Amino acid sequence: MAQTQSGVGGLVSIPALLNRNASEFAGSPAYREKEFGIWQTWTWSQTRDEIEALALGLLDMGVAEGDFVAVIGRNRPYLYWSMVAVQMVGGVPVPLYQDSVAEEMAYVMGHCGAKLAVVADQEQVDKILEVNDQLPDFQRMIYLDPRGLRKYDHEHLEQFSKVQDRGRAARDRLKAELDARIARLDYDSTCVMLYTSGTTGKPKGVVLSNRNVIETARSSSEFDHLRPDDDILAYLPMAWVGDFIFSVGQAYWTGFCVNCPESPDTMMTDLREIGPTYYFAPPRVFETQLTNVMIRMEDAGRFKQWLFHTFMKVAREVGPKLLDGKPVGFLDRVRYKLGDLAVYGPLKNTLGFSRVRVGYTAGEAIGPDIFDFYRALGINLKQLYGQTEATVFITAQPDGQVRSDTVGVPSPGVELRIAENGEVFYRSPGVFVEYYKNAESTAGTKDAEGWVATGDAGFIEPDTGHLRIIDRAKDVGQMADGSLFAPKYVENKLKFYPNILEAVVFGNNRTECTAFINIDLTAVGNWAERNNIAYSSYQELAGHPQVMDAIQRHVEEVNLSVAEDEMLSGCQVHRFVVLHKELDADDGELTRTRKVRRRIIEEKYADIIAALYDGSPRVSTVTEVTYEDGRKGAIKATLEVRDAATVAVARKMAAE
Amino acid sequence: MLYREAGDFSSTYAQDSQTFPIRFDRYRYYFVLAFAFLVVPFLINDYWANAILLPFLIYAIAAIGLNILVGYCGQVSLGTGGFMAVGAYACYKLMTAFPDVSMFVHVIIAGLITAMVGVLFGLPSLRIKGFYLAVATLAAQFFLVWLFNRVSWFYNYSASGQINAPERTVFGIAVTGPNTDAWATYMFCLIFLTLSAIIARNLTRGTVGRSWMAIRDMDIAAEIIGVNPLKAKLTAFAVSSFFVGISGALFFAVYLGAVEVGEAFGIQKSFLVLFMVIIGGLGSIFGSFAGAAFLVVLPVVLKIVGVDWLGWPTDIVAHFNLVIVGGLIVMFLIVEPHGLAQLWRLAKEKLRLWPFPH
Amino acid sequence: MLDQSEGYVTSDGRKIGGVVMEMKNITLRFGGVVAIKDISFDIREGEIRAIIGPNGAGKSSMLNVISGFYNPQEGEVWYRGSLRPPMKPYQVARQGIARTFQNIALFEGMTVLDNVMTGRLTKMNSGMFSQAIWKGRAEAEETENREKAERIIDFLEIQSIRKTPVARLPYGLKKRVELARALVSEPSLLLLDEPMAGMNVEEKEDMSRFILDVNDEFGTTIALIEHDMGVVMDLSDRVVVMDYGKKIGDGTPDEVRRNQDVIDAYLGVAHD
Amino acid sequence: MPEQLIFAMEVFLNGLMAGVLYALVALGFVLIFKASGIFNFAQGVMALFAALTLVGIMNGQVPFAHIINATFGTDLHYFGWTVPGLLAILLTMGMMVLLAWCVQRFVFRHLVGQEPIILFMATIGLAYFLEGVGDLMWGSDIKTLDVGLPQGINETIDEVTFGWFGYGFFIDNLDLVATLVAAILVTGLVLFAQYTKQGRAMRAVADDHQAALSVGVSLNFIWILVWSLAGFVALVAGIMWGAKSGVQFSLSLIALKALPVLMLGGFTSIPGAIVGGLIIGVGEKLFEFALGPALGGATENWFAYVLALIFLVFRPQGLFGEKIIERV
Repeated sequence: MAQTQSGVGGLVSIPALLNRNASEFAGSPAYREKEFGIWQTWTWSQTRDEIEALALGLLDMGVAEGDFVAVIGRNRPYLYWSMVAVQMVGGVPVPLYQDSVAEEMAYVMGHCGAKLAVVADQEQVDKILEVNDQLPDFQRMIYLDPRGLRKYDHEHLEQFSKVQDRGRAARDRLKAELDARIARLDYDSTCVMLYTSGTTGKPKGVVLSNRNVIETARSSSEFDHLRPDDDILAYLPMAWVGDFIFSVGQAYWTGFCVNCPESPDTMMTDLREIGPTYYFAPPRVFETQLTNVMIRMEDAGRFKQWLFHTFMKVAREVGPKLLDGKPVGFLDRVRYKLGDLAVYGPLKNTLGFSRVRVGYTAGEAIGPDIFDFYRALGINLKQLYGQTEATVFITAQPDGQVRSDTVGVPSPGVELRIAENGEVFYRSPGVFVEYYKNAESTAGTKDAEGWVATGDAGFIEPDTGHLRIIDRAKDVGQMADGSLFAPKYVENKLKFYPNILEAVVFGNNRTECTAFINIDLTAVGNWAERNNIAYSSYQELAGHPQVMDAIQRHVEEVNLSVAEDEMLSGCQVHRFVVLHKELDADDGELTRTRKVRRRIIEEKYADIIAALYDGSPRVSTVTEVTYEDGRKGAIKATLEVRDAATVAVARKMAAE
Repeated sequence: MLYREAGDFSSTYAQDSQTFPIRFDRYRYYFVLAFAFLVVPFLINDYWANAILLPFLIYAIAAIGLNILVGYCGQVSLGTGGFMAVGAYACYKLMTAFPDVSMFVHVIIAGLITAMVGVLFGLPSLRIKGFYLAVATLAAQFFLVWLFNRVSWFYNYSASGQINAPERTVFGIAVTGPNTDAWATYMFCLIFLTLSAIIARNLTRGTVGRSWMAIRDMDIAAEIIGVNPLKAKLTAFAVSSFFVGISGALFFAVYLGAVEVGEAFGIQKSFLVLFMVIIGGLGSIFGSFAGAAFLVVLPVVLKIVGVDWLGWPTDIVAHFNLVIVGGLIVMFLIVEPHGLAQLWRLAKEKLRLWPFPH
Repeated sequence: MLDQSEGYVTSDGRKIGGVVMEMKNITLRFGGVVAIKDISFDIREGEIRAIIGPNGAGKSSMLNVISGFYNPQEGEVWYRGSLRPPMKPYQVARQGIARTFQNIALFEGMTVLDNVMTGRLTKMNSGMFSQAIWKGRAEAEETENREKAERIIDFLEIQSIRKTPVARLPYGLKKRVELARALVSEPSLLLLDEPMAGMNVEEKEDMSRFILDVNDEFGTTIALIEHDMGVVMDLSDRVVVMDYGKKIGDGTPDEVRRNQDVIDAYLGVAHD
Repeated sequence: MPEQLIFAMEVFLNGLMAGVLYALVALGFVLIFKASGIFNFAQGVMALFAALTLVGIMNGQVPFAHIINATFGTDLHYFGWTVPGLLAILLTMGMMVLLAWCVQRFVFRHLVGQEPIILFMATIGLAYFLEGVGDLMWGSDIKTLDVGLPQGINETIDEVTFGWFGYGFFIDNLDLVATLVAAILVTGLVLFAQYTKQGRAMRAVADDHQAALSVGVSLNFIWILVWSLAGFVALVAGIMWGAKSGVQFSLSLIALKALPVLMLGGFTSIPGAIVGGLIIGVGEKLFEFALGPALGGATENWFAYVLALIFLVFRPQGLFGEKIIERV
């Protein structure tokens, strides 16, 4: 196992890295936040002082080593500082999703027995006060934005700046103690605890050690040649491991600058202003952005349209080659240059991607067209495969070998193993310590030699060594004829069509596959407008014959491509319905991270599934829905069941 | 299209409120400056200087001045010609009274004197509004012209009633009088224009500027939120007249060399400058430049087309000039009341959004 | 009537201080027309004071008297313990009295930011020369002005329209910008002229929230006029009711609600 | 009776005469301003244009002769006929109506609802345009205009006054005629405004556009009407001044003189225009007579404006305008 026993040059903790940065990159920016109309900036040395002041303040408040401290709010420098300050005093930061409801918070904070919480504003304060009585260990709250909190009882409340003032005041008294605590941090002491939003059951607290974080940060930074002068935009939930690695791990290792947007709704303009050089976004973001681009281009004049489409064609053939450093003819280079002048350059500029050197997407499979579009523009967009338990990185795509259908080669220091049932196992310095207070599920995922089960099924392409993920292992099943059944794989192929928002494929232990389809209201609605098709409701639009036809075409195309892969050729969709309502997290049909909850859906829509298999042409059904305000209601609908053409293939038994 | 704004952000208010917050614009501005100061002087010849460059530079200063009054403070003035005359005669008296003082000083003092006169004639603006004021400023126009015409002290009792600029120098280089080099006069005016523009910009983007615009947009509300109308209007008149005075001084001393007040600074001059401001764009420094350039170049072009190509007699061309200018004014007021400056702004927006339409 | 000799405490426990401004027997005429007839009332430190009444009751005239736009023929205006001589509106503004207008009076030619910054002109005193070269005092002041303005912009949640010309804004936002312009001068007395006029329900709710927040955050004394009784009653600590230029009621919302004359004025014959 | 006083009286009378002409031009302003809120700076140029056209038609000039000759190398100048004065005047009137229509159709219809100051500037542009067109059509050389108005000293007055003071006043017949015409014109207009349908419509519009619209008055028509009237007034003024001092560019400057007249009289009052005109006429003549020599003469150039300016400072709404109450 390739594990250095101690970090390079005593850099065994985030605070240690902070110290190094404060001296090495003293003057260069560490954090920026758009506030009051400009990008407020903190250099590394200023950052050190701020964090130190806070840490001293925490000491003064009596935070003990090993205390858990919840951090709740949108991405703001102060909250990142809080996490590091907590580490300094030997505590464990526990970032939480800011949009999670009071009960969810109650569970998590109760589970880790948090004593303290650093929160953004009144909203969060209220949530915690609401569940305060369920939290015996909980003592105090520190808030950033005092607005509206003036009248609150401040016995258990303290303003962030006040805490820092306390710290500064108590410096002489407590500095020594602080240094001592920092010194006591070692490579195996806990760095952070992150709760995974499990698709089923209660969230689990993943404990990550300094080793996990720093080792991963080091290798991944080297892997992508990150530099101190890089810029990232921190806008993804702080509770998500990715944000922690990018905005804390890698940021502190390489010493680049973390930029926080003004507010979610100014995110796009802020992105444009900062123009990050290192950028991560889930496929959904790229997808919506591409859709917007297309919609906006629709309104452009004829000339611009022509310009856009011609040069995008050029880009799609030439762009990726150039990125991968493949040989490109002189003429093509010239055409691409022109395109860059007329379209790509300006486009990247308006999207805020002009400076992106390394871009990543992960979490879901991304549509080839979407993926290629961005690469065609000359944006070095790549895929990686990871999970919280691995401190993100399991595999990633090296520059020059980027494809939309694989997730790349094992990251430095990572070993892979594919089990008989196709499940992917890995072992690396990034492997988490344990699930907090949950020994048996720890044992369940991590075996004695440190191999961790990803829960995903996949295979390694023999020729390239790239890993390809098919589906979640527990969802991979067998068709009646024993051939491999990988719903997610098919669903993703379906979802790559802008018209299709969600898809659920059935067929486990059945003779053939069938599917539920959710149309994408933005895309389809827009299409309807342009072909002036009137519709009064989502339901009506979804049921519209022309829409059905379009969807059917998509399904059949997918069948074709599925058929090509003999391992999965059994998964072609024979019959499908377009659902009359969007699958929704509020109805429990999706997880908060928009993953499909098969079991629940199978129960809820049993009648429709039945209809899919008994060959009836249409099915009437009543579905319970939850409205914005939490009220429940029911919608009736009669859905048309369509048959889709499939490709007959010589069936071999799958899974060798 | 040419813009690359990703990563072009401001982290201080100073950066954010600068004249050209966008990097690309800033560089273009530096380039123009460099070109005007370092390249043009070596290419310039007498024709270009006298036909286009000098009038452009000088009128631009006047336009900036008038724009501050009309475009920023909303006080219409038809007295520009008269104030230019003040500048000219003040300069003349100074030149003749203190031969060996630098020309810079003379011009600036001339400007200051004009500023005072401006304030004097600005006083009524406190009671009179809109075109009542516009007409009232005609009083300044006619009275001043009459004054310089009749009171011979102003033209040093010369028989002709004209004033002639004697040779005066800056750092030993002649900028006025019969034998000057094109580049010298050009540079002399260019420096004044650049400074004027910068000063005007600083004033209009700051406190005074805001009080002016407040008065322009809604004088009553402005007064109620604490703008002192007296101060706002008079400062506007002062600053405006200061620039106009300078341009008058240059117009006489550097450009014409000899002046008969009625012809050089008559009511027509007032209108000309006003038109520059309207066509260029009310409430925009850039507009002042554009307007001046336009109305300076137009006649030259017409002359080339009309006289040199079509071989028409000059007076017809002159009449055409009237028709076109008049027509343009009306057209601009109808189509684009904010003038060339606005067109420019729109073009820029398009480029920044490229390839998107909006 | 609760004792008001030395301030009082409101229902939600805010402490109201001594008299900020007192109107003594104000009478205002336009030619023959009598707009305000012999009205007296006071406004106290930190309270939200409302002047209500049917249209044409003389509310606006009263506000204009307070803001010094009209000078009453009879009566005295006492501000912070001293008799206020007739003065120009801008002088009144410099005394720390800011206001908004019933039919929005923003500077249409400027951006939101400029409008707001204009609100602080009373605080500016750098010299022309300094401004001309954009150095020294002027520059410092400008930055300070901007900082203050940005705080208010942030407070009223109008960051996203910071650089938009006000002409392009919808009605509701304009009202908010106007409030910002008034607030940025850190007034010790804030006058609101029909702040909810022409707003839909949730706009009204927002505005009410902001008014309360302002009073809470900055402890600003607020006097507002409004003909929509409902809103006022929830918002204000004390209410003056006017009708036909006369004062027909003064006291807490409840007291006023119970006042017979007031009920008549509102239920009785409409004046408009 | 002292000589100075007698001279003064003569000056006074001449002043009145001159004033009448100012008033005449001012009238044109008032008409348009009342009905459309437009301050028509081009009024003077319209007078010039009218006069030019009149002369042109009478002498049978070829319009745009210069350009035609310049471009085609031809040498036309006159059709070779002359048109009798009255007919010519009618034709010119037609021309002015056409002009009125054009102005309304191509300029002000597109500027409806703009601020007065914008409209004002538009008329300045219009003035330039017209002046240019006029010159292009008829040439810019000074022309003499003679529609058969009596000219020269009026003997009767001369003798009578001589009889009284032993000094004969010099009063030009033309001025007398002008006064007469002006008087007729004013009464005519007043009657028109009072007793004709269009006249009443016109006043309705002047009072309140919306109201007028609501009762079915066509603004467009009214505006063309007033512009035509203004054109007519301009024509008359043009004839008078033309006959007096030849048709030339300076004619358009008397328009400027009319401005201070309006400042005094107020922009909306016809009697105001008349009174203002007389005050200015008399005032500047007397002032020149009294102080001119001391100040170096030619004080007429500015007296009117300065007078108006000073006057305005004390009474911004003019003699007859009513007080403005400012509201928030």
